[in-house]
Amino acid sequence: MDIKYKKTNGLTDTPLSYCPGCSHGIVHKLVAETLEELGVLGETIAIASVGCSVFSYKFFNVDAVQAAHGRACAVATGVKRNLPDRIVFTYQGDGDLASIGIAETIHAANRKENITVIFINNCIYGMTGGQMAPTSLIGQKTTTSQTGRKSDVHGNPIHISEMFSQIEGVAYLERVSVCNPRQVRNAKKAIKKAFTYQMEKKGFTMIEVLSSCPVNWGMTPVDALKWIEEKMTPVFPLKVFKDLGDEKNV
Amino acid sequence: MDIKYKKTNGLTDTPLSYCPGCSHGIVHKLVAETLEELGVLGETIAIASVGCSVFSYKFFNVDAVQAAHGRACAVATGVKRNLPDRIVFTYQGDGDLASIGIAETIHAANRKENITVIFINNCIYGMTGGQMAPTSLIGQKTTTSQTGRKSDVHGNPIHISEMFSQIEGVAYLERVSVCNPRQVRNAKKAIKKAFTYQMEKKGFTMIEVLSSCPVNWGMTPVDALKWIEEKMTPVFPLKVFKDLGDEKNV
Amino acid sequence: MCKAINIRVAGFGGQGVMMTGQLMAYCATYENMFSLWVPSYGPETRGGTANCSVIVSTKTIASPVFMNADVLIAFNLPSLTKYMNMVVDTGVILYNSSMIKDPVIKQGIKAFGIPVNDIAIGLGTIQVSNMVMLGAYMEFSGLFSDQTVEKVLEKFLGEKKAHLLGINKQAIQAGREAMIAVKE
Amino acid sequence: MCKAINIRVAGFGGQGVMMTGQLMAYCATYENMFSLWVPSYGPETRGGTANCSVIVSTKTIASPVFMNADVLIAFNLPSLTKYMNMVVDTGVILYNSSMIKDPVIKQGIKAFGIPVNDIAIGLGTIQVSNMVMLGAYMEFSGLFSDQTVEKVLEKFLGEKKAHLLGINKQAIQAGREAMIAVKE
Amino acid sequence: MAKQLMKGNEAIARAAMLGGLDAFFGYPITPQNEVPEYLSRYMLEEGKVFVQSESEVAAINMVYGAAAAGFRAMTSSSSPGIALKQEGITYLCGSELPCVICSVMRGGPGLGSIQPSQGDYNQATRGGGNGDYHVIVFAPETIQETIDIMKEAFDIADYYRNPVMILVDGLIGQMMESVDLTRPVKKRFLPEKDFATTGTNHHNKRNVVNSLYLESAELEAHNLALKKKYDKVIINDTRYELINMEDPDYVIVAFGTMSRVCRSAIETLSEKKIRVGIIRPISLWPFPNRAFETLEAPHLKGILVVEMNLGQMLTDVIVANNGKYPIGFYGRAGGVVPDPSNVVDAIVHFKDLVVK
Amino acid sequence: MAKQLMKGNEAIARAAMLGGLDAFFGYPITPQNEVPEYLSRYMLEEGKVFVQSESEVAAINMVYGAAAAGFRAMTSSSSPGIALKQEGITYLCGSELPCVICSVMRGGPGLGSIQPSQGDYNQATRGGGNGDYHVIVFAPETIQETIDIMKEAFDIADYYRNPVMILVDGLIGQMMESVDLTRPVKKRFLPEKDFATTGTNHHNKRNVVNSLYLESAELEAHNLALKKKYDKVIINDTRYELINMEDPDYVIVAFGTMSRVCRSAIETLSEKKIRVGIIRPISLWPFPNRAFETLEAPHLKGILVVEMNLGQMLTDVIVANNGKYPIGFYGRAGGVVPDPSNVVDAIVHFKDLVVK
Amino acid sequence: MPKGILTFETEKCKGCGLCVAFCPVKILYLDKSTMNQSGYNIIKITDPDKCIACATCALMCPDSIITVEVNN
Amino acid sequence: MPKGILTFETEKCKGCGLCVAFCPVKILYLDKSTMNQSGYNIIKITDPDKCIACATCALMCPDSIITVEVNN
Ligand SMILES: Cc1ncc(C[n+]2csc(CCOP(=O)(O)OP(=O)(O)O)c2C)c(N)n1
Ligand SMILES: Cc1ncc(C[n+]2csc(CCOP(=O)(O)OP(=O)(O)O)c2C)c(N)n1
Ligand code: SF4
Ligand code: SF4
Ligand code: SF4
Ligand code: SF4
Ligand code: SF4
Ligand code: SF4
Ligand SMILES: [Mg+2]
Ligand SMILES: [Mg+2]
Repeated sequence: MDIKYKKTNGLTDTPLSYCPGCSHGIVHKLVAETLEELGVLGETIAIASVGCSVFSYKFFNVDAVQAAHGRACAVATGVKRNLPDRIVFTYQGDGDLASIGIAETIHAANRKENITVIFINNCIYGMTGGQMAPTSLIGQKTTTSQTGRKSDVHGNPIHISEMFSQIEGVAYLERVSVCNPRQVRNAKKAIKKAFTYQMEKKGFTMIEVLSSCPVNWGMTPVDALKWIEEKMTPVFPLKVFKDLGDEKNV
Repeated sequence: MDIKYKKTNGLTDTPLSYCPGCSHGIVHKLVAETLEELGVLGETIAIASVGCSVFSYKFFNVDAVQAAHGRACAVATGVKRNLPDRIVFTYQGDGDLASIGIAETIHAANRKENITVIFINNCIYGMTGGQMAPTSLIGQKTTTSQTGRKSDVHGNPIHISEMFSQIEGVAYLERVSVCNPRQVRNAKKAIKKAFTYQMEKKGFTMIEVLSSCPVNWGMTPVDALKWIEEKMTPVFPLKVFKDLGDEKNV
Repeated sequence: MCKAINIRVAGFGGQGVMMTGQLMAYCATYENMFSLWVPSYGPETRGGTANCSVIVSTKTIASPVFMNADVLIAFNLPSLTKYMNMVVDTGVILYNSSMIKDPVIKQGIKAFGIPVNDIAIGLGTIQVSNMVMLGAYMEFSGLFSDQTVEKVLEKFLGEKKAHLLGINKQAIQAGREAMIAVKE
Repeated sequence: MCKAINIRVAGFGGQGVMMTGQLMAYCATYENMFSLWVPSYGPETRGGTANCSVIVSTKTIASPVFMNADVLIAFNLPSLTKYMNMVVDTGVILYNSSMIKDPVIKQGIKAFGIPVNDIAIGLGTIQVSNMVMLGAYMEFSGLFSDQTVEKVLEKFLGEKKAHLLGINKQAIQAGREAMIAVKE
Repeated sequence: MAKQLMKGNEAIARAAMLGGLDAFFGYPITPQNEVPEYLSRYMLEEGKVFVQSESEVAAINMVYGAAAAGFRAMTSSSSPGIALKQEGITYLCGSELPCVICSVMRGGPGLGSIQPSQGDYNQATRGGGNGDYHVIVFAPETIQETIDIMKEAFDIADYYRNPVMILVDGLIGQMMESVDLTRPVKKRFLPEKDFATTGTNHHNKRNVVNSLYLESAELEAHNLALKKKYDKVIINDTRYELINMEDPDYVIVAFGTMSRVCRSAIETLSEKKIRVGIIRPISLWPFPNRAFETLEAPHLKGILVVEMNLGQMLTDVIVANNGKYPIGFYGRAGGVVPDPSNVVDAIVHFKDLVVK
Repeated sequence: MAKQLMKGNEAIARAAMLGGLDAFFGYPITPQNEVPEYLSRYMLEEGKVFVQSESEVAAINMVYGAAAAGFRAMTSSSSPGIALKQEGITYLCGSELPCVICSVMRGGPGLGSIQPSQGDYNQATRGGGNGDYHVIVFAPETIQETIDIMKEAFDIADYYRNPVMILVDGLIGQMMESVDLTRPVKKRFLPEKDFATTGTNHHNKRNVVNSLYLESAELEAHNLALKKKYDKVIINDTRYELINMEDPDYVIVAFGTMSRVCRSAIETLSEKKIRVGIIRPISLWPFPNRAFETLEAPHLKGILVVEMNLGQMLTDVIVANNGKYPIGFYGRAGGVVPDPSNVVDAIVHFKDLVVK
Repeated sequence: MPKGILTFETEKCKGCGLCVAFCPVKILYLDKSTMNQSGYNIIKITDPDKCIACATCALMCPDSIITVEVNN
Repeated sequence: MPKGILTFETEKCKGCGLCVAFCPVKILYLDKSTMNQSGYNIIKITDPDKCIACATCALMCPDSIITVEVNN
């Protein structure tokens, strides 16, 4: 009898603290499986950010540093510059990366830090109870945009990958989704490519993952995945924004 | 006898504190002339940033707020949201805007704050004595890149306008230069358009000005302007990146 | 009532723990008593449990925290186990006997099992099991008139959920009855 | 030398004010004395003026600041005007008489005008006017041997500017001579 | 108006609006989220300014801008978020801009926890910005008092042209209590905001808001002017409450939630025939030294400082006491809220808790 | 090695390298720019890590990462820049990470000036981060002492797993003095960095660096463990110097540049037959209470605190003195550096300067 | 045809229903009559024989509680 | 042809030479023999009659010290 699927050794046995059906769990799995498959669990340092995934340091079966809100890429820089042969990745939400931490993330990319950023875009501040994120959709009701986000008052959802595509130091950049099994498999491929590039020292890699927050969206987990497909994806099209591929990493 | 050119009333009588031949003076003039010509001196609030232009609050003949390093756009937001009918602009260097203040600038743009940003890109930290800026050119010698900026160590010069072109809230965005009389006249036009758009409440406008820092570049003022033309402009091409024109400001 | 009553309410997230506590506090305020409600909050509540404390008093309330509860309302077993020891000897425990079978209660403390889930399901929706519990406690304590709780509920539910007032009132009555039944 | 000598050097930016002060401090260190150099710094210096202070002493130096200068070296009129009053009665002022004509000096204080610009231009470059001043001060004070200043200059100029050593030495000598001339 | 049950954070928000709030800028952080959430709704409804900023740093600088333009601006945050505002706060003080900062404390250091704490006493009263400056800090103990002070806060800020901080622990922010929103506020004569940068068409002279004084003499003069102002605050707005202070055996010094816990404790203690009074600082800066200077208690065995931290206000009590009475300390950390019995025990074992 | 003339900031940089600096992260700010400028050259030459960060916030968090990975990391900044690092500092303390922070003070508050100041005493010793934590702060008075302490700083940081701050004013950073770089450093036994996150292949257990303790009981335990550590620092690494302390008429308390100015002043005073001693705190936290506890001076008329600020260390002196002797204060602000004659006058007019 | 054998770590199941929704042969359900220690309904399988061992359920399970073995 | 009349606020001149470099008829120079209060050489004009009143000098002067009047 063969094992077709079992929990990866890249995750510890600690039960995940996420709400039922939250996509964080799926993305955790994909990252952890990737690290296991690439055989680098023992060489990896995870940088946990502040958000629902703050406890990811408990979940990823690797050494981990918990970073201040928004500063994961700065912390990763501190680790990676001293340990250039290790694998270093950050795991950050849209509040963490796109709002408070955008400066640190942009400059890590611009300095060509050879790290991988897993960017969980769930259009909301999950951890703090559902406030508007810079990525929240127009019309989306959140606890700080109670009648829906309005372009004229709050601005439009920020397009992180589009902006980062303009940064020379970026080696690989793709936006993926986990809204259905096919997309989950795609996401896994993208994550694997990012880490592979890091191992090849190609530069900064980032995967933006469209993810769900069923609790703060006020939906069942299943409906939440549908919402990703129907509402988020049109605003945040899935796309490879940059792939330095085998070319010289200029 | 007609007056062909005289110091604009948009500047106070305080002598500028800039080094001989520094482009800050030229840009000051263009902004001040624009405000005078648009008849809005009495309706304008300038936000001075920290950099060589920290004293611009002494020079612009308008009400002014001196902002903490990098935070000019946040300060401008605080002013403009409360005084939506006034003209509010920030005047920021590349250290101030592109480095420490990139988050505040991006998010002001993304929130569609109806302000104008004058962004002085001189590839250097002038005020503090010539350290590397995120915009410093590859090979450029600065006090913190003494053997020249290297892509692999320091990353590549950051392209602010290219990044901001991806932000929906931006209504007008152009990169200009003051390296010769023709470019100075172009720069003036761009600045005027930006302020005009602000008066029309079109959204966030930014003019990136390629400027000289003769002292920290170690050149005569004249050579410094040549350096803008010959070295900076190829890296930072002059271009209108975005112009919402008369279209509806979406 | 001569002294403050310290109440702890606890259970799974989703069992209406917070609402139960808040309604008590609202009722007390409505009846011109002093009241205070303290929730557990934040990620602590993620992944399963919720609890809050309520103080009801005829005088101003000094300390908002207490170690000694006069009342424990436990909606599930972990909550009962966790908080049982804070109940004073003269205190009382109300527990959800639909989910907690034959609990071992600290010696000498009064405890009443109310099958609030079953009663609520009997009324048509498990959602009101917390109201059943509230009714049971009202019956036991003599606190808050039916009128008070109705007014408070009306405001709490607001226009959008006004249609739920009836079923909530029914649940409270059912709770009262259940308490009368177990008390005997 | 029995006590610390407090020296203030001031002038326009570009007149070599800082270098003059630093060289004094280097010379003192080279001659195993204690020395301390304090610059004015930052944007203060933008747009025109520069100044620094130097303390030279045979003992450890306690206070790095002084209100009373034993020596003022002024390269331009604003500097002379600004700092003249801090010179003690027993002090001395050396000023650049190429730029300062017939100054009014505080009563009773020794003052020597040295036409350092003119002398430097005479040597072929105005750039060394500060070295002329240094030479003049060395002559006046008897501090620092020619050997010391040569060694220090050598290090200061480094390989890249080694070719300037000669002209600098010449300037110092010219300064010495000028001082001898005015002293008489 | 009748009393109503209100959550602390929402009461803060509503009271700020009653106090004349024009513009709020903030970034989410537990346990103060209901402040911005509430304001996001009601400020916009009333046509006022609400901006969820990209960070705490941005928020305090938006406050700076709004205050410079002459508006009543506020931000709210919690522990690490307040840490990030320190530069902005020192700028506000340096530029003499009025504003209100709400700080709802949680456990520290670092990310710590989100449980209630008083671990940010130093952060609030000593700042972490640069230079000589003070924030006026009030630490109410009930939601009612929080409302009352918040309603007055903008007046105080405007009066002194200085930031005012409302400092509460997470418990006050998160709990609900019966309150009256309509209690009257002390009126004070407020100066015209003639410093406001609203455009030169709108006032007489060109206005500049600035904290830079490159000449040390000028900056020193500015510092001394600020000091003069702070001395005025000390004289006029030092606040404290004396509780049960007739001939006490012990005096407790406690603020915020802790003073409430101590109120319960001293009842129990009086049953044990131990007379304990409480000095409750309401303003933490200025600290009520006065209450200690005038303290004459013939039977006083000592002063017990009780805090939800490891002894931060303690320093101020030692300074105020100036060697007069023995001082003991009882504190809990990390989000643990002592209950009255802990305080009773602390008084009973006072001797063991004496410092130094 | 012979003495050499060196600029304070460059001496700091070189001494840090001699002390084993692996990685520097910093953002330009006057008056400390020569620190990163020097390091940008020599660190890279030696194959070490130098990163000019995008901001002070980023710099301190890079330090956090480097320290987490087990490396000797440092940042350097000045007043408003240090304000921005407060959150990072409290995280470092909370996660028990060693590092060195160099703070070169300028005038404040806000943008203030770039002239030398001691206005950041509170900022350094009280922090502005959240929670109960301490940074070990040393305030050398000469460039030589700065070098000596800096060379030892990483050992101290590693020993306690805590940030160490070297606090100097802009004058020490900017001036040049004759120094000897080769003086020996006290050796101490340093624990293995078994906490370092270098990948699980490289050590036995999975390492996590973290300051979050969601359960208050856990966080309290962590807080108490930290306190225990801080108590150890107080016992073992409180530093001060006593100058001229035989039977003084007055005692001056001053640190850094001010203590040097006071050294000159007491010479003049002794000519006037006034015997004045100096207590010079070298560690500002822990503050040398000890020096005051053992202070027995039969003719002592009072203690004069002299600072380049408006009375920040004063609080610590009042606490240490605990009511024993009258305390006076003389301070200058805004970048004004008092000269010896000012201090002489202050002693002569001590009575007018007594506080309270 | 391969046949899947599923094991659930039921104590960690959160009853989110994602496995249920994405199982192509619709053989999974949440048993409303049982609850694990955390109060969540427990995942069950109606017709084990119909499992095609596609592991989609396991792939989509955020809590990684499903093991799929295949009996070739 | 228009003729320009130039006025310089010489005390504010910093001797940067931009006006000199960009004057199309090359009639401006910095007088090394004079200095203003700030120590900068003073801007002078060689041949006023040749000025074509283009105002390029004034446009490029960072310190706005040149006034150009035109005599039509
Ligand atoms: C300095 C600071 N500011 C704010 C917070 C509060 N906070 C915790 S998580 C969070 C945002 C989380 O949102 P996101 O990054 O999108 O992650 P998610 O929870 O959605 O996965 C915030 C604002 C904090 N801990 N520290
Ligand atoms: C928080 C803070 N960090 C650093 C500084 C120091 N500082 C002053 S100006 C400046 C950079 C100036 O560079 P730029 O913005 O490019 O302006 P420029 O001087 O080149 O015109 C820096 C880092 C400061 N004042 N405040
Ligand atoms: S709050 Fe949202 S993002 Fe956070 S764990 Fe719950 S579902 Fe996931
Ligand atoms: S340092 Fe450079 S940017 Fe600053 S005033 Fe001088 S020339 Fe201009
Ligand atoms: S393996 Fe495939 S068929 Fe079997 S239960 Fe899972 S999803 Fe359904
Ligand atoms: S997906 Fe996983 S957690 Fe969700 S119901 Fe299925 S087995 Fe349970
Ligand atoms: S106006 Fe034109 S021609 Fe006349 S001096 Fe100026 S640049 Fe030369
Ligand atoms: S451009 Fe202006 S400042 Fe420069 S030399 Fe000409 S007149 Fe003088
Ligand atoms: Mg999110
Ligand atoms: Mg610049």
